[in-house]
Amino acid sequence: MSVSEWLSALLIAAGTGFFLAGSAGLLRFPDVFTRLHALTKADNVGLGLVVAGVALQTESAVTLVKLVLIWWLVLVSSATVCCLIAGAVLRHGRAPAAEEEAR
Amino acid sequence: MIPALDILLIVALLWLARQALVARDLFKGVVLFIAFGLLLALAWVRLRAPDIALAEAAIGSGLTGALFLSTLGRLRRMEREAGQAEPPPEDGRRGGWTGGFLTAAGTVLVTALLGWAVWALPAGAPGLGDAVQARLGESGVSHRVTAVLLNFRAYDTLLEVGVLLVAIVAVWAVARADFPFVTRNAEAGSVPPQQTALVNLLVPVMLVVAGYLLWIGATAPGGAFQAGAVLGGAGVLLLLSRPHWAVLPERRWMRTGLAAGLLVFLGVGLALVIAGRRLLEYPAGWAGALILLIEAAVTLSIGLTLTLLFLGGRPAAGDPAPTMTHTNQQP
Amino acid sequence: MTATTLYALAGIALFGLGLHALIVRAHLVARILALNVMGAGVFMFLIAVAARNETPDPVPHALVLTGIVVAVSATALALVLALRVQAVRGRAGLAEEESPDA
Amino acid sequence: MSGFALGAAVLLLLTLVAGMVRVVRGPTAADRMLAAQLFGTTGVAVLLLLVLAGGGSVLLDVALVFALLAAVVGVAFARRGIAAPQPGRGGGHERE
Repeated sequence: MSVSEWLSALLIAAGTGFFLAGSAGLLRFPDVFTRLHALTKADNVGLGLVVAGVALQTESAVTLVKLVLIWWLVLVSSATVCCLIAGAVLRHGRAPAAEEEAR
Repeated sequence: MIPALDILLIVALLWLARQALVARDLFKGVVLFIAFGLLLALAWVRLRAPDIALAEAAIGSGLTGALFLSTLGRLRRMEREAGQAEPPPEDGRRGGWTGGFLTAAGTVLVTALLGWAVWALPAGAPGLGDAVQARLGESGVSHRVTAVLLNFRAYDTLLEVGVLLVAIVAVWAVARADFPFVTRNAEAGSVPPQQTALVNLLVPVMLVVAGYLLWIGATAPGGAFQAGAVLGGAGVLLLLSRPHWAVLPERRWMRTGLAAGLLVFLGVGLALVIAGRRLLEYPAGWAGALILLIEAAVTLSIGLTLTLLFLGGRPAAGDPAPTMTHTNQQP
Repeated sequence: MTATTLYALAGIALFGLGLHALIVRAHLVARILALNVMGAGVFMFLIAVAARNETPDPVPHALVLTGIVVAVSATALALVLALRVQAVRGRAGLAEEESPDA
Repeated sequence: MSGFALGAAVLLLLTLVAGMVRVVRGPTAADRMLAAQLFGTTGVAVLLLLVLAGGGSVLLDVALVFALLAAVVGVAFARRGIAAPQPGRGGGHERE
């Protein structure tokens, strides 16, 4: 394997690690808001690392542009959607960490 | 040896489907179904069907999910307005124990028979792939699925575009839109600013992507259906957020847009008949251009149809840009 | 057994799961969900069979592609009808299934 | 490289399966939807890895559509899923 392949493998492994951490947080954290926190790490950093790893292996400029576009889109929309969901949950009167009683 | 990825995918799909279908809480069922659609798109990728994966990514999890979510939201609101604190309990054991057993046994029997039929399928059936490949050069496009859709079996697709029109007509006949993108008078101004920003940003990208998919459909996976689905997604975002720059087109333009796909498709077909050819038998050299023309119109119609299906009813008469009139359900 | 056979069988299984839910669930939205799962099963069967050749058969692909778009339209119509039933009857279920235990 | 990418894709799919537990367990609708959002991102990552594993660059388009439509579902959920307002309880910005 060449240097760039090693590097890209490293990046992808790191990205996968962030996804693992995100899922772990999703499972282990106590309420919506903390879970949101875990989730956005996977979205932003994890996917970013995977994108970087894949980008290292590509020669075509079009692919590169698409990769960056995908990452940017996920970044923007996941951040906004998470914000919207948190806002909607708050608006409906659920305080953070106070929903143990729900079910 | 079956790759681990496929086994994992299939197990996850079946489990998700099961969980989605047995969930008493319908919201839970719908979210599980959305996740199911996401994985289904991955399954299409594994089955080397990128065209389907594109459509599924847009529709299966995206638009269908949004439709279900919005319907459930409206159902809950109607239940609350009717003074039902809790959704009425759903009886799951209709017919009692024996009925449940018979149903389960019957379903298992049918499934087993079908499964056996699949198992016994003759191996190496050639399918129509070779036939398509043989005439691909004459079709006007170089992507096989598009060639089948808009040339070899174009009459099929023509009728399917017609079905979409029938669907929207039926929806308009059943319900008047309660303008669900404005859930309440009081809520009219309550679109959070970050949502507006997101929509202002995403919708232009979606328009570009739709155009790209439409164009690339001639040579690679993509085409009118995928592009129309993405367009529909953009429309749904607009309905949910109503940025100041977006208004529903006037009724007559809306109707023209809805029918455009079918009209152009039929028009091309009839023009060819008048010119002495068979229905949708494109002349050599013209096929590519005619297919692109039809696809462009069909993309527009599908996008508009999906958007207005999400709206869930006929926009009120004489009210091209819907105001906040609150007509929940007509009596 | 190849991966495509497994996918085809999974398609049949999805159809079965959907069919069962279609019969036992009373809520109309749940039934529409069940119909969608059944449809997904049929699509999966078709695509899996198409994938048995080394270059996939494009005809089922075209069929399923239009099928997906038609399915979402039918779903939208069905959901609007379910809302109508809810508005008229106060619950999104069918008339003959009113009593909890028949 | 393609073997490694495939392995990573399997791993990602496993995290997805683990995340399903959250969808089933909830407890609130928002929890489920968040998990589904994570599925969308994970799906995008899996698709990118499959590109590396030789799936062809068309998968990038699929990933692009994934990313776009995940936002539609997310917004639909935030607006309709939990935000279906109760009568007499107006909306209004949650922040201001």
